[in-house]
Amino acid sequence: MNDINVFLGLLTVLVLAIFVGFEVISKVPTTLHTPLMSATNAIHGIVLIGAMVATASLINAHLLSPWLTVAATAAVTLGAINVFGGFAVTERMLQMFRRKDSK
Amino acid sequence: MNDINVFLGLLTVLVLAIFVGFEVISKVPTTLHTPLMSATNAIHGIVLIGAMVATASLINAHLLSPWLTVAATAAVTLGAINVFGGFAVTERMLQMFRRKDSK
Amino acid sequence: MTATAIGAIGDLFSIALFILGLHYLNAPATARLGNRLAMVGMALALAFAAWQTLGSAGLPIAIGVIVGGAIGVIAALRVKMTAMPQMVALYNGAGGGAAALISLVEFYVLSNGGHGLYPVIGVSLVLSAIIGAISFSGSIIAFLKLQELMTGRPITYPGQQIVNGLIALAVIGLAVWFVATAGLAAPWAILALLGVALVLGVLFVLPIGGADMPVVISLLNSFTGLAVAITGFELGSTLLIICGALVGASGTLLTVLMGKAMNRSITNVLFGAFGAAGGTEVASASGGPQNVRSASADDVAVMLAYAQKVMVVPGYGMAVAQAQHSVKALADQLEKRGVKVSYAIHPVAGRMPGHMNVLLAEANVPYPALLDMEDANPEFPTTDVALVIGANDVTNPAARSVTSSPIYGMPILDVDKASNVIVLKRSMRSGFAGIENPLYELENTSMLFGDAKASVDELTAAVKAL
Amino acid sequence: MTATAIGAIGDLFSIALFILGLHYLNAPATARLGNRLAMVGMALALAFAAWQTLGSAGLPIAIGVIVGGAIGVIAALRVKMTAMPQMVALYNGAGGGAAALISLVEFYVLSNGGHGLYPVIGVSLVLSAIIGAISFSGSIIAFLKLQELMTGRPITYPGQQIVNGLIALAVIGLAVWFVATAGLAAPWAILALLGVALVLGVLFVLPIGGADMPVVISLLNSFTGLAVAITGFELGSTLLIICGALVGASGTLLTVLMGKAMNRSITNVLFGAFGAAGGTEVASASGGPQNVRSASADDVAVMLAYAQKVMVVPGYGMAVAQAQHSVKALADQLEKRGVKVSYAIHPVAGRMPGHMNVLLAEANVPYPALLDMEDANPEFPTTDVALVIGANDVTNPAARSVTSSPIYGMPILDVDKASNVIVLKRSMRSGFAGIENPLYELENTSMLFGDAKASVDELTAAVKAL
Ligand SMILES: NC(=O)c1ccc[n+]([C@@H]2O[C@H](COP(=O)([O-])OP(=O)(O)OC[C@H]3O[C@@H](n4cnc5c(N)ncnc54)[C@H](OP(=O)(O)O)[C@@H]3O)[C@@H](O)[C@H]2O)c1
Ligand SMILES: NC(=O)c1ccc[n+]([C@@H]2O[C@H](COP(=O)([O-])OP(=O)(O)OC[C@H]3O[C@@H](n4cnc5c(N)ncnc54)[C@H](OP(=O)(O)O)[C@@H]3O)[C@@H](O)[C@H]2O)c1
Repeated sequence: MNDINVFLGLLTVLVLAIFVGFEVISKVPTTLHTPLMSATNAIHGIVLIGAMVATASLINAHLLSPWLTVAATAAVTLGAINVFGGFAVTERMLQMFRRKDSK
Repeated sequence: MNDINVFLGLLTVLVLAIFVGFEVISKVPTTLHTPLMSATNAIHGIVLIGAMVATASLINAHLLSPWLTVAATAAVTLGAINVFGGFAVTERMLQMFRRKDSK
Repeated sequence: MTATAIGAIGDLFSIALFILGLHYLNAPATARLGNRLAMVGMALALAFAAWQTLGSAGLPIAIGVIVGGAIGVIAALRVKMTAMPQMVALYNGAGGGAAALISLVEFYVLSNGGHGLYPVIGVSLVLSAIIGAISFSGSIIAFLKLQELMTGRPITYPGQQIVNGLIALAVIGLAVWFVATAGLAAPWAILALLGVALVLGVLFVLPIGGADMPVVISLLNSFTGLAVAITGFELGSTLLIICGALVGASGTLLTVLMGKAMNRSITNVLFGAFGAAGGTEVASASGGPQNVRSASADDVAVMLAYAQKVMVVPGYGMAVAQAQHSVKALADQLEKRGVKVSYAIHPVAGRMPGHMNVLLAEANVPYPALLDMEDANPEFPTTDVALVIGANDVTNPAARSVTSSPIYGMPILDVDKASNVIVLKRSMRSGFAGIENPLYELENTSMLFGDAKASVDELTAAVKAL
Repeated sequence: MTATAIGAIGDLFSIALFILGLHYLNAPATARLGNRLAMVGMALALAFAAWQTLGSAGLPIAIGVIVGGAIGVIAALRVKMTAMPQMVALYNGAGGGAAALISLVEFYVLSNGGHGLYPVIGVSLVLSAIIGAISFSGSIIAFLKLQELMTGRPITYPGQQIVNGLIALAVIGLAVWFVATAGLAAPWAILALLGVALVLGVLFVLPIGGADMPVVISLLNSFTGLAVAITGFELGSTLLIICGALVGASGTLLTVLMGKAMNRSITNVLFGAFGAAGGTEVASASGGPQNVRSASADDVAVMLAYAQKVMVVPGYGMAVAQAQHSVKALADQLEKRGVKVSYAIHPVAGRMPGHMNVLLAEANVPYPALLDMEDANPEFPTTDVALVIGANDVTNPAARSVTSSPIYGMPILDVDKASNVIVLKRSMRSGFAGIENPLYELENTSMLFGDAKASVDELTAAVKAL
């Protein structure tokens, strides 16, 4: 990531994604605020993949400090909590939105 | 553009821009359909820049065929018509949207 | 930091400005700001591009920009308000043509070395050439139809679909072969491809009626966007890819919205002519003499002058007759007498979205007097006179009740709820949809036959004389 | 095609699925589909990442994913519906913590060679460490407050702003110095940075009241998104950049919308406690004894049983008392007697958006009986009894008329327009906004004091006995 052009490419992607994020939220009814927050929360659980990549690079660099391995495993664990818990809790919230025609 | 990774980077940018394009159009009132069409028309006038780049690359390649120079100049001309005409006509349409409080 | 890097940062600002501009163009109050932002974005992008290209290719670029810019701006400022849609078509065609020519030039530049083209380059070259050329020639036909330099009627002939299909096949075949040989068959192949694509663009738009042209132009607009995005791949330009994709996507959505607003599906617009050749004729011919009342200008003038609330309902006929200034003059006379005059604007009255707004604004009708369909409909039950000036389909009550009607389900202006309805048109002929209007046979409706401008002027004179 | 290229194409599909998912999450009818799409996107992305990393680091990754996944899912399925917001806080904190730890690990990996870090890497490392750590510790405090493991009241002390300011300065100083030395001062510098940022996160959330936590969680959620996007720069991962930016941007907008829905600006939420320490106390204390009527459960039961139309207005008190099942039982009794029972749901009733919907759905109240504010308000003038169960602010007519009121301008449920208003609460204490409610002094209002669940159960028994 030392190349300025690579950086600029990533920056372009960042800007576009920010715009998508802003535009994709339109007139959300208030009842959906919490589920939407919860779903976006699950999506940033993508950090789990970052944790996996970092762990792999740690091993590949032959840095065998136990503390670092613990830190990397902890990062993966936290990321997994974020992803799996996040989606599960969103799914549960949204079950409340099934229309029940009557009791 | 022979590198697959460069291509994939451009593809990512393409996909994001398509999403921005879809999401940015929301509940447009019908009266704005024509101005919006006209404005997007002006924006693809960015092809003028492509024409400029192509012309420059033609000269740099020392391809001195008069026909090609005419084609390149024509591309620039058409691009310029698109940009300048497109914005001017949009601006004129939108002048109709100024609120006049009374005659 | 290299020049390229600085340019890339500048481009990023341009892109942000374009997106913000489109965002603001969604609401009337901010639309002008939106267009200005997009203009600033374009100026910025052009400045950076000029900085990077003028050095090597100053002369051809300067000539092209000055000539093209002058043509574009002068035409845009000179054209009549009502001719705007066809101007947009022309500008759009220019963009498509530019994309096609870029492919041609780049083909020579890239194949200069003698070795073939990389697949991605080859594919994008061919695609932007084809789509750009279709957009170019298709837009010109759309222009000719709307400008009435050729008939606005759908042009159909037996076997048309087969001919079009064969030509499309020829384009595809040439394109595949070009890519497969990595462009080494050139230059005749790329020239042939451009030629056949131009023909396809013409044939594609010919069978579509003039009234559907706004939708077609919007579709061709998104085609050009697509061609520009592909050109971006050809040149490795993020800026072109993003702007092209933005326009391609938003243009597609806009096309769908426009079709919806006039209750037509896109496939129906594009291929409708093949199925129902001459349907319009039949419907209007079967109309025959109806049971209608016609009134004199003097009768109507009295009715208007002593009304409390008059609702003007303009339509395509007002545009044809260019009666907007006369209408304003009549409204002024009535208002002098204390009559409240409003205007009910149907979203698809006329032949382009906002058509009536543009015309009435040109005649200086105050903005607050223009009512949207939603605001106008609740007013009709308390309206004394609904003055329908050259509108037909948008007032057709069959849309509410006759399920078999082609316009069934389209929201209409409920003029029939007014105490009196006066319809100004030249004959009993039908409107765009080619169907009869039961409104004209209602108890409370009277017809005032004649050209809209002439009739309105007569009314004004008669009101003045009272 | 290389493995990286295949992975990149897979990532592109994931990104499209995430965006589509968010798009569909905007409307109740499609929200579940939206979440499912996002889940598929995540599964796809994880599969590709596993394929590329499990080979080298299989064990730690497998342990982490299995342990973390199990904790996350089990907690999500076990938690009570009403505790959802604090669960979201915890999961969000986990994401922030992961981002911070990645920075730590990457610091060691990258500085392994002995030479410093490139500026872009150094800056992103530091930023994602700081923001991730703030989000981690801040989310935990938010959790503790909502779970009532610590006081939900704003925690303030003299000089707090100065202390927070100094700590923020320390963070900035350390960060600048770290980047300036290209990380060569490490490892203590990066550890110190993480430590101070954790403290800052705690101090940032402490002075904010429990009731504002949903907004704070939403804000911390977009912080984590930002941290993840920056982690993407650190690792050169387009996927992380895009997802992080998506969440950062949409989360920010959502935070603003949530604030708007409860008529609070974000700055007021974040820094309000500093200005108006104890404001709540003063206002509710000054209330004193008001001129109110209190009714017995039997009186109210008669009123309800012989009404034609009853509107239940639930609020935070119903959540506190966990009275939703009792309310449903009462409604069933009334419906047996032919009384029409509906529920008026104010958008910010309770302490999180959708709070009342979630509770009532849990109690199996049929969906069509729940009326939005827009639909409910026209019903009140024809309602015989408005039964207000632990709602206060959302029924306060001062919002309509008293310009000096802190909630002036907030749209409310017009319960005062009903023929009779019955208010179930424990005392005359004020609600979240800490202001008096003139509703209680109106002619047609009676109070039924007591815990909401106990009162409702009494009412049910009394109705049954009639
Ligand atoms: N707005 C858009 O974007 C758009 C685009 C494409 C299609 N459309 C369609 O166009 C239609 C618009 O409805 P509309 O009610 O405005 O128009 P219309 O239904 O097309 O009717 C126009 C009427 O004006 C009369 N007329 C024509 N020239 C006249 C003149 N010089 N003086 C007086 N009357 C004249 C015609 O009757 P005579 O011949 O008897 O005079 C005709 O019946 C809808 O069906 C809509 O779907 C709209
Ligand atoms: N929904 C959101 O997203 C959200 C988030 C943050 C803030 N808020 C704010 O929260 C407020 C919500 O309004 P609201 O009307 O629902 O609630 P509220 O105004 O906070 O009033 C709740 C009332 O319930 C009563 N109560 C508490 N526990 C009770 C129990 N066990 N039994 C019976 N009554 C009980 C309390 O009175 P007693 O103590 O006398 O019983 C209190 O006055 C608004 O001001 C809103 O802006 C909402």
